Amino acid sequence: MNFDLNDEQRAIKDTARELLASRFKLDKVRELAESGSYDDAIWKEIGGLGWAGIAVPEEHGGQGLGIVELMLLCEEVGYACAPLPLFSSAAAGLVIASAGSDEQRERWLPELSSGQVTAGIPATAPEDDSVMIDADGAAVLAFDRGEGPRLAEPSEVEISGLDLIDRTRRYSQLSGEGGQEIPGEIDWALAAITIAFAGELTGLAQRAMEMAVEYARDREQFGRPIGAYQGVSHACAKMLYDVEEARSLTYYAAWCADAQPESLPLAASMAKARASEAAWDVAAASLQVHGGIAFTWEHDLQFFLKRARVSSGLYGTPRRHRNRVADIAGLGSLEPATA
Amino acid sequence: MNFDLNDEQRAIKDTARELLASRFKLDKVRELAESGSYDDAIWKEIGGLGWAGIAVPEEHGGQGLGIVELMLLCEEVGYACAPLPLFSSAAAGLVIASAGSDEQRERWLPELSSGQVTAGIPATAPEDDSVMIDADGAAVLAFDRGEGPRLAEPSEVEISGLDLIDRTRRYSQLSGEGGQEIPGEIDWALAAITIAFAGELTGLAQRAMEMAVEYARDREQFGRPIGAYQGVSHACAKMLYDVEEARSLTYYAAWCADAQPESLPLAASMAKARASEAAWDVAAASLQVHGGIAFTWEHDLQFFLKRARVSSGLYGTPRRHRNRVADIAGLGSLEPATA
Amino acid sequence: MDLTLTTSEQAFRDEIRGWLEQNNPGAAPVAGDDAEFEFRRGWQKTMHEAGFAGLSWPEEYGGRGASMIEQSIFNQELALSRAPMPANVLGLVMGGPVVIAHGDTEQKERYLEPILSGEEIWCQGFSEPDSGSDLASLKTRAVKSNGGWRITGQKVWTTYAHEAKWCMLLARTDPESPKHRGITYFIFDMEADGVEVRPLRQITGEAEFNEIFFEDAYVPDENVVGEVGGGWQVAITTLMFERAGLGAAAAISVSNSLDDLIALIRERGLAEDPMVRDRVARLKMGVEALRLGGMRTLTRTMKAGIPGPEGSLGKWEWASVNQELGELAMDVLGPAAAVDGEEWTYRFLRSRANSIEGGTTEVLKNIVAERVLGLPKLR
Amino acid sequence: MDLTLTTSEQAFRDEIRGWLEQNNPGAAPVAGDDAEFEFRRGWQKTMHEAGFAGLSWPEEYGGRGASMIEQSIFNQELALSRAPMPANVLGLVMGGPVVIAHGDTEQKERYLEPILSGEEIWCQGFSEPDSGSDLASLKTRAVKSNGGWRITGQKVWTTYAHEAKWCMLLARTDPESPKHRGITYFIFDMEADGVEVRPLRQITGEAEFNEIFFEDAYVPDENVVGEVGGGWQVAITTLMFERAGLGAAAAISVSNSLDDLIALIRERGLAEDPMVRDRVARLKMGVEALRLGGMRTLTRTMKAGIPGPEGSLGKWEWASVNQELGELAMDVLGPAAAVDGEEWTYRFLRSRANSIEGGTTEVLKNIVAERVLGLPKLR
Repeated sequence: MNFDLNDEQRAIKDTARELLASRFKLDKVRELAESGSYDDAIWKEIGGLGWAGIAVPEEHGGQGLGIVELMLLCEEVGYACAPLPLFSSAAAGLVIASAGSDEQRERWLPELSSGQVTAGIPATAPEDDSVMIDADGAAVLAFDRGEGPRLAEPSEVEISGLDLIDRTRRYSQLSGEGGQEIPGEIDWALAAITIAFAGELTGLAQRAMEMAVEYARDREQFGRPIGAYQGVSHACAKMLYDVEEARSLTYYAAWCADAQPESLPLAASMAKARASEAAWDVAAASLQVHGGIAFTWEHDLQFFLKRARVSSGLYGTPRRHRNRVADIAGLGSLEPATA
Repeated sequence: MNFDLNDEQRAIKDTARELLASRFKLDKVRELAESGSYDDAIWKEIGGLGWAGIAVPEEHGGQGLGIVELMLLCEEVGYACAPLPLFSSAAAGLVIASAGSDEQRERWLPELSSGQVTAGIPATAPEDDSVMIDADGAAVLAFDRGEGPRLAEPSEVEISGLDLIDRTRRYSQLSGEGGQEIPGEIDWALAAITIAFAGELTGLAQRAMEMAVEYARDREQFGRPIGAYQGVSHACAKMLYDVEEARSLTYYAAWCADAQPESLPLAASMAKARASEAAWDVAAASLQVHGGIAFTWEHDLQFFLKRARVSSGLYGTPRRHRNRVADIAGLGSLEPATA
Repeated sequence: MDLTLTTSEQAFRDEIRGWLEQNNPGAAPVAGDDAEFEFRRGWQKTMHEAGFAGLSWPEEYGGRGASMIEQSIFNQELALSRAPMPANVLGLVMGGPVVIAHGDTEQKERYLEPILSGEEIWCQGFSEPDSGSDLASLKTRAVKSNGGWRITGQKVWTTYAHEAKWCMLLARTDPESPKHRGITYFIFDMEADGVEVRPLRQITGEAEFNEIFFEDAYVPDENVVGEVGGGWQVAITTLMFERAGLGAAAAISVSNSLDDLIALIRERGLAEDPMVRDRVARLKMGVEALRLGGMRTLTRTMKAGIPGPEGSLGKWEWASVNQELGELAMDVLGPAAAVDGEEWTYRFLRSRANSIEGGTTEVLKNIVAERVLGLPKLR
Repeated sequence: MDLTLTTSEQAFRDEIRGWLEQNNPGAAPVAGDDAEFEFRRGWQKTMHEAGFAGLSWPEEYGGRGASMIEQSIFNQELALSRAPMPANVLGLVMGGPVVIAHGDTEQKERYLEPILSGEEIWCQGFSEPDSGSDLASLKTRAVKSNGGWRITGQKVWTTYAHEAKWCMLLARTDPESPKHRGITYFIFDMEADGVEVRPLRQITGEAEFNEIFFEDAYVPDENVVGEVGGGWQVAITTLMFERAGLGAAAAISVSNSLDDLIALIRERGLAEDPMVRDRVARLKMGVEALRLGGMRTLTRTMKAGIPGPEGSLGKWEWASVNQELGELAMDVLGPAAAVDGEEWTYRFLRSRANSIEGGTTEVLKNIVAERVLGLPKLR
């Protein structure tokens, strides 16, 4: 039993942290958010490292690693608040690798895994207005409009942009039912995607906490750093509580996806529910610790706050996942809640 | 518009505070709680002042005042944590006065109003195991076992004692359907009773808060009074927030019972839901401020804590009342929730 | 205890209500800041002509000498009717009352009438980037010069600075004194040289506030309110008026929002969802507690003559209810809800500042603990 | 990252599990403190004979030299099987390890074996009425006297004091030194003259704890552990072992409680109540986060050699989950639920102390803020 990253995992995480920090300084994040775009050159570089295919089998051009490794990359993307189509491309890759036909795999996995193309992927159930991530500009879309999973090229469906408050990612809505069926079973892939997304939320929470802690150390009021007041320091301690719970459940869920599938449904729902709440609660509390300054457009916390809020509702709201947790924990199933 | 007690109401409240403080020093409360009994001599004195009949019309031997005045007395009973059959006798009096037959009024109201006899009254809906207050030792019982309101003498039904953690009041369960019908409409009386009970909860919360504040001023740790730490002082501030919300809603509801019946159903449910939560939250937070000392049997906070917890579930749980608030606030009715 | 209006209060309310039915201009056009502001200036002119601007000011200063209750009824009716705020709200609520309380005769003659008419807009220059909750640590300097003072420094969170003629300005006139004593309160002319106003965009995308930069900007001695070095007391009065004056309207506005949210919930078919119901009930109770607490505070203030520290509870409560309301709205609207620029999205994001602006919730808790509960102050 | 047990860990778990199936004595009889205690002493004897008492102690001291993981597996299996705690839990978890870490050869020879066998029970004399969170402010005095020390003072919150032979006692040997430096750690003989134990009844009605009064009670020099004046460091070690040793079992116990509660909810027909479901899900997530956080802490501790301040998060989390669990149970049972002496009532009331005992939640938040997050300490 060893609940810590192994050396390879640690290296993946550290490298991602470092690379993303240098490519996505917060000024860069701001520039991309304000223009609502991604930086193709950075994607070419990062995509070329094979991050999107990290959990895709080697025979399909991937790195053949697991959901733990993918989740770690997503955590770092969240930590950097990076505008980057990594998650969506990796998610589509997981769907195709685990449920696509041989033809679909051959057609898409090598290009997706090596970052030569990007993919769009739905972030909500069809009944929730089908929010798609990164459909705009993608080479291929994996989606399910209630008639089973499908794969389509953008020309085969209709995409309309959606301007959510989170401008660090591209959202849109899809209509039409073009393309071709994905023949396999996608439950595992959906759970794995949810966990990778929980990783991103954990990273957002971690960074929003670090920003609060740093500010609380520096900012003085009434002759003391504000972090010396329990009103602030206890709020920061609660952030760590939230972040660490989110991380424990998310890492565990990722490990279940790789090694203990019988625990996956419960673990994935716990991870997503907890990480969603942690990301929003920590970001909101971080704003409170900062005070007025973080309410200004010129402050960078807003990107984390808004991405946390939008992301918390995607891939199942926290309440919907908790309803599922109650089911698996022994209370039986009940029609999913709606708000 | 004047949202403050008038001189007479202020005098009633102050007199009650003073009298109860002298008769129910906390040692006395402890003695009665440990023996699970009431002090007949004190009841004879207080009953003789006509408190139980404060809201009963003068023609029936009452004082002809209102629910505001009754609620104030109950608030002070809560503040004193007094083991006293006041509430139950007053509540039965309200039911009989507003819904009893002429015969029932003549038979019971003068004796109840002057404290010569006491009454028992149900504190839960029949489907919740019919917890009765003060049935043991009462001259008359007002109850509703699902077949409409009735009035019975103790010999006409069966009473079995119930040892709840709150030992400052006598609880029991009732079976049988003896006695005679109460012919009138009891909705107003039930709302008024609920509000008087919310008054008691507000008084419990007020006292539990004062105990915490006093302790926080005196107790030193790490070279300061603990009340100088925001971890403690902000918790105390939150107690005041809770107490004042409970008081605003409870006073308003009592006034509605007297002067604005069209607002009564909403006001009564808001008062009871808020005061229930305030009493428990404040008592629990007060225990935390006190630390280990208040977890000992020899400390008096336990009486407030336990009475708050038990009382919060009587006359409708907070959640049930909130369900009703949602209904009246515009969401329509829904089968009451159960936990 | 009597929560009904007296006959005269009721007559007053009916008068206001009738007048509003005839004169309410409706929501301001969302045509950018300036157009909206001019719309509100016109609205204030209408109010003033009807004698409703500065209602509670003494008659000798152009007011109507209304009681606190009447002022409160007026504010409530205004909010209930969802009429816009008058353009010069800061002059009416803070600037004028401070001049009446602390100003000299010349100042009263000079400043009061144009506040009422909306001709001269006022803004407030208190907060600075480094002095947030710790207002008295402000650093903007005023140096004696030639029958007046030269101001250098920076202010932040200033509403209407770009529209204002006058700024209620706190500056440090004596850097040697203890921090609360070296501060002076000026009425500063925003048309003076050496002043620059920059809009301060918020996370909502809106620029509701501004920064003001002062560079050796001149203000004559006659524009000092109260004593030189006595500005802290004047500032305290201002803040007291702020909390009392803006509180009632804010409470009604959250009540209006809850009504909107209930309508939205029904529209979305969520009225039977037990968790939504429970959250709505909590909000309803919060809104009612806020309304009733406001009435209690008003009663107490009328007896004591001045608002007490209990008002801090109301501000805290308001922020908390408004934030919970915003969160429920977002949950009700669902995952695709957070559309940039939509009304609910705006309210939701805007509410995050409620626990910071006008006293952070942490500072309010300190006030409640120390000044209401008598707990020891942390030294 | 590998959360499965290794082959040898799995073999070890199977061994324990098999042994427990054969030997678990079941719940202790609720026949009053003494009978229950003797039952647990017998149970410890059984454990000891099988070589499971002091599992992680070095073999030379009668242990099995088990790894932290093995010790943790053992604790978990014990809790999962709902077997009672061994009688001498404080000796096993704190007293013995402290003697091993800080004691001299004679002390090791004298004290360790009777701890394992349960022959000599240990209790802990740290807390005092006036020194709760601020443990180092303790006032119990030790005055040098005749080859030893005379102890005068009062201790509270002492479990098993009436059954104990030895007390881990902190007393002030040098009132002149700074408060952390004048403290010495004694192994005090509870049979000595001048010691009185009084049961301390709690709000649950139970007397789980005691007060100890010392009146000029003698303890010889040879019973000092570590240096005279060096007791604070020894105490810190003790508390570290306490948090690490009792944490895992406590986490399983709350998990067991949740299983009981889920059964109760089904029995009461409340499994479809959306609000109950939501609260159960939160509890399930809390219980799982606690279990997983414990595994992460264990991994970290094995690398670092000693437990870090992160353990404070787990303690805080445990108290919070356990209290919420108690509240849900009471809500599920309904208005007539709070029956005095019932199991759920007891758990509910008992849980209120969880956020106080072994470090208040406020102190734990300070530790997290200062020692994990590096925020400045309040001076």
